[in-house]
Amino acid sequence: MLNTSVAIRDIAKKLLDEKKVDLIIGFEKGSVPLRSTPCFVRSTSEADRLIWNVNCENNLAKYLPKTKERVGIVAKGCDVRSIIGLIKENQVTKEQVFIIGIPCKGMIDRRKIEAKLDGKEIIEAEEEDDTIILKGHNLRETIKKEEFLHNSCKTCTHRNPVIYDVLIGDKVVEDQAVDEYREVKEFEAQSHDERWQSFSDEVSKCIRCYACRNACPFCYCQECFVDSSQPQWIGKTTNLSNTAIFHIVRAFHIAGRCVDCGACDRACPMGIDLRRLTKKMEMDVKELFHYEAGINLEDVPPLATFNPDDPQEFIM
Amino acid sequence: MQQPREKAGEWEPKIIAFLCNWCSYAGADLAGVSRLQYPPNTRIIRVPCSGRISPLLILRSLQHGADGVLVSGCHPGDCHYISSNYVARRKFAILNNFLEYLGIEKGRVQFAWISAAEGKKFAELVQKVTEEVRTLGPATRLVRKQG
Amino acid sequence: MKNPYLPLPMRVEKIVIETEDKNIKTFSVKFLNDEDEANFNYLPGQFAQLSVLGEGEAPFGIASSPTQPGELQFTVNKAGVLTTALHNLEEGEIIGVRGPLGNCFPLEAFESKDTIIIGGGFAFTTLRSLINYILHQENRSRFGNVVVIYGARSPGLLLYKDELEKWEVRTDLDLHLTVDRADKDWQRKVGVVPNIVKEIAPSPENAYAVVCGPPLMIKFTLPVLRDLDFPPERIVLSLEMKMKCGIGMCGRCNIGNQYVCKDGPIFTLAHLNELPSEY
Amino acid sequence: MQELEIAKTEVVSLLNTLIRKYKVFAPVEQNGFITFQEIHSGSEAFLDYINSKKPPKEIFFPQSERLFSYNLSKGAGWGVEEPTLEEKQKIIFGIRPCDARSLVLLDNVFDGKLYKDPYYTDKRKNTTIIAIGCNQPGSTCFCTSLGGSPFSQDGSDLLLVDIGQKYIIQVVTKRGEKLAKEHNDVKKAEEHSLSLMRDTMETAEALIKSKIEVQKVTEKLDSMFDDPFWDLVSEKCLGCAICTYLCPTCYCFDITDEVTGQRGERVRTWDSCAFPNFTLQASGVNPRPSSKERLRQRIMHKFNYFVANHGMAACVGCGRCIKECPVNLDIQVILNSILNR
Repeated sequence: MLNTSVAIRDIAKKLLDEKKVDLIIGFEKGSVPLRSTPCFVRSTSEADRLIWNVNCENNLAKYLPKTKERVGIVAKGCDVRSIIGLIKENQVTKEQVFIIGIPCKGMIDRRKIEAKLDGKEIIEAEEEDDTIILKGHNLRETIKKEEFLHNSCKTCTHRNPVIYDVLIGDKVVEDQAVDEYREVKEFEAQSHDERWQSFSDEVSKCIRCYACRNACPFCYCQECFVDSSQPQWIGKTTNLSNTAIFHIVRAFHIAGRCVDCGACDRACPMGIDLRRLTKKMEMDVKELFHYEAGINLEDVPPLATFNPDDPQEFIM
Repeated sequence: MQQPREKAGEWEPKIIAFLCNWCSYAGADLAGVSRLQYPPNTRIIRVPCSGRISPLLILRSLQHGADGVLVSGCHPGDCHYISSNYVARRKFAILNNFLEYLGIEKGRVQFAWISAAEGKKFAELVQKVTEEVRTLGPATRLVRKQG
Repeated sequence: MKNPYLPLPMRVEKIVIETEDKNIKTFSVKFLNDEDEANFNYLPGQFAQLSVLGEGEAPFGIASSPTQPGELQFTVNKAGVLTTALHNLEEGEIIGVRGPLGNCFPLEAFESKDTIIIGGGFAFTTLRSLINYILHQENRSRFGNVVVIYGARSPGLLLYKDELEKWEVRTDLDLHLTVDRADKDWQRKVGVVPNIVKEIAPSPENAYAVVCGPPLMIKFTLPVLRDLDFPPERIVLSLEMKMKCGIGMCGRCNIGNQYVCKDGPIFTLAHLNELPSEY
Repeated sequence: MQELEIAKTEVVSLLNTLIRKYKVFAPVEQNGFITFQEIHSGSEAFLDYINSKKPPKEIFFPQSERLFSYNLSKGAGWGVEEPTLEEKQKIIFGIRPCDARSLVLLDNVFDGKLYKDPYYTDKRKNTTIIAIGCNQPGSTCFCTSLGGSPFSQDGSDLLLVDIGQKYIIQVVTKRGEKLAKEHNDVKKAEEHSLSLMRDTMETAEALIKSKIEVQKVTEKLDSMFDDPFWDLVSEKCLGCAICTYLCPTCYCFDITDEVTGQRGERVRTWDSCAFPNFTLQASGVNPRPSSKERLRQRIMHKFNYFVANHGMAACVGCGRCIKECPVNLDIQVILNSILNR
């Protein structure tokens, strides 16, 4: 990880020195254990703040739409897929972005770790190869990274950036065996009533903070439907109908665009299982229209096009 | 439009039908002109094209108390705007699956292609949708309750 | 304890279309309950929240003067949800009113001083209230000269045209009307408000200037007043911000630590100069 | 000050007695985190926690609250129906001292000199606050920088200190005293217990390492409105409302109408200075158009404007915003950077 950090700093300095970019977006050390935080570097003297570790979970592609600067961006597999989507949607140009691609073995879910600690708090965390050493009051524990990955990382099938301008480190082996839609299928196997109950339980936790929306690289609308007053599509209260429709439409809006980076899921302070919604969208788009988002720059986004032979059994 | 007869205590389904201007609305018109009988439970909203139907319109109908929603446009290949119903079809496919996935009862939201010549099909369709929604009972999921 | 969120019912007695683009209407409203009317004591510069049930609520300066008891008037430009709902009303319908809210023009300070009233566009509403208040026979003698400079983009966009005509012939009021673009019948001044202020050059001696209008007008009028040597303590402005509660709680209308709804909407320029320029 | 004590084994039965007479809110574990909820049995209370996910402010200032309702049917006239405000007496048991303190801050706003918010003040008036001091402050806690402490009594009627087998009950108000005296299990504190309490308090206070000179922050902010600092610090902000919604002292709200059929209600809902719509005017003008102005407003409001208006900062150092920010935009880091400018 240290080598990766050094390599990121070197390339950042080089890009800034040669004036190939105005800005590097990467990560720096966070203020609390198991956190890294987005970092904006505009001069070589600041470049040494850049780091890489298993806590670089944010999808930095979020910061690309509307940017005027030429940006060097540190990007994992999922982040690169988001960047591809944004380029296709004309939110940023290919020429404007210099992708510093990083093959990724998955990021750590600190909430999963915390849940294991029985209320004990982590004061310090050290990363060592495949393990993390946790220290705190009455706490000293070594945990295996792979047991505490984010859910989106556990089902990831594109750990390696699919495009990049420079790749740091060696490519990692992609998980070919994973059934990324297992949970969706399990959910589908339940009855209507069970599904509705479970969905309403999830969304009734929602506090309408819109962190899921704001963390998503594809939520860049000038005015979101929830904010529109003419017409006001849904009310501002947290009653179930309002929150349910918010989450349905949010998921619908990223159908065919979502790359399952998991940013929404991680951002949610209330622990709503948002991937249960987005993963279904992703699965259906794949099954019905044979499209996978963010894999290349050429394919036309599935909901912006059609095939005369698209399935229509559901239409009378 | 004739109001559904609501006898005291007897529930009648309320169905919102979004019909495209060029085919389905004309189909409904033909059903009327041809004096075909069909249940009076649908409230028709004419839209320029099935491509205009945003999922928000459907969800908002359900939020405000529609027991069922019917969306209908021109048959594939017949769209007045050349290909909008093809694009809409993709949206509908995703939405249809998604609502069912979340536990909205199958049949609350239905889709159809009705041409201007299909007055009979329209009447039969409304008959069918009304009966299906009636069997499902009053909508409760997604309905906004005060409190 | 009185619930400050409850609107009081008022009947719309009269609706007047003010401008040729029909985008501005004046609503005359009367309280349904005498008790509510008796409790509604306001002064020029204050505002109220108007409610259309089912649509919401929005703040409007009170355009009538307390010297005209029996009704309240609000002049409303159609822009958003609530103003559109108001414009769709018919005479006889009931709306809700909450207020009076905010502070008023510093009337005591204006006494025995000259008042230079500078207004532009549809922001003239509370200025009209102020003018009618000063002109009232019981009040007029307490105030010095009154100069009014009022401009709109075109003659058809001036508000309160009947009243303006009456004011024009009065001798205890010096009225200057101007438009950015004249039509063939326009006999008065042509030019933007700041230029007319410069041309008329009112004396700052023993005088207050009251400025109310679109942001650009204010931006260019303030330097003119400064050049005329009006001290910031004697330049009075009325501000607009998005508001919801109107009672200093909901948190959105602040400029620095001052809430426009509660501490304003009337501020002196001297006071505003101490605050962040976030408005 | 009067000090009483109660054996920990008696707490559940104490709560059960209280539940018979009052509506009792206590921390409960749900969905993997702690929230304050009405409990119907003393055993539901979960007292071994650092702090709740959502602050208990929502008991007084719920996220959605009906101000009044109305009937839109033709012929209903002016169909406004005033809400009834009287409520059963409430107890909040087990609130943290920082959150109890936040209520004192909120009182400044909702129970002001000029206007009183009846919805808030009514609930406040009817509620007794029983706090539990923090023997084990969280890693993101910085209450001592804000004039609080793990055992601050501000805002509480009774403050409990955990001394192992027992709780010391510090009586803060008359109302608290009355409540405590209603119960036989509550006894006068023994001298030995009091000495244990003093040790516990001292140890816990020493655990809070972070110390920010907030008064200096306030002074610095006086001249920082136009500082380019805000451009830099706001760059990573996502503009969500986690920090404000989970803040025990943030109180901004929106008022909207919601209509279903012929029934409507005017509702108050939490709103946030982080949202563009918060200040967007119908004309299209927005005095706070980007995250820079919005983040500046949050910090300025908490550490400068509120101090000017009410003599204290609108932050109690609970650390929730630090824990939950999706991009780790840490308010302590912001405050320290302000001091370093």
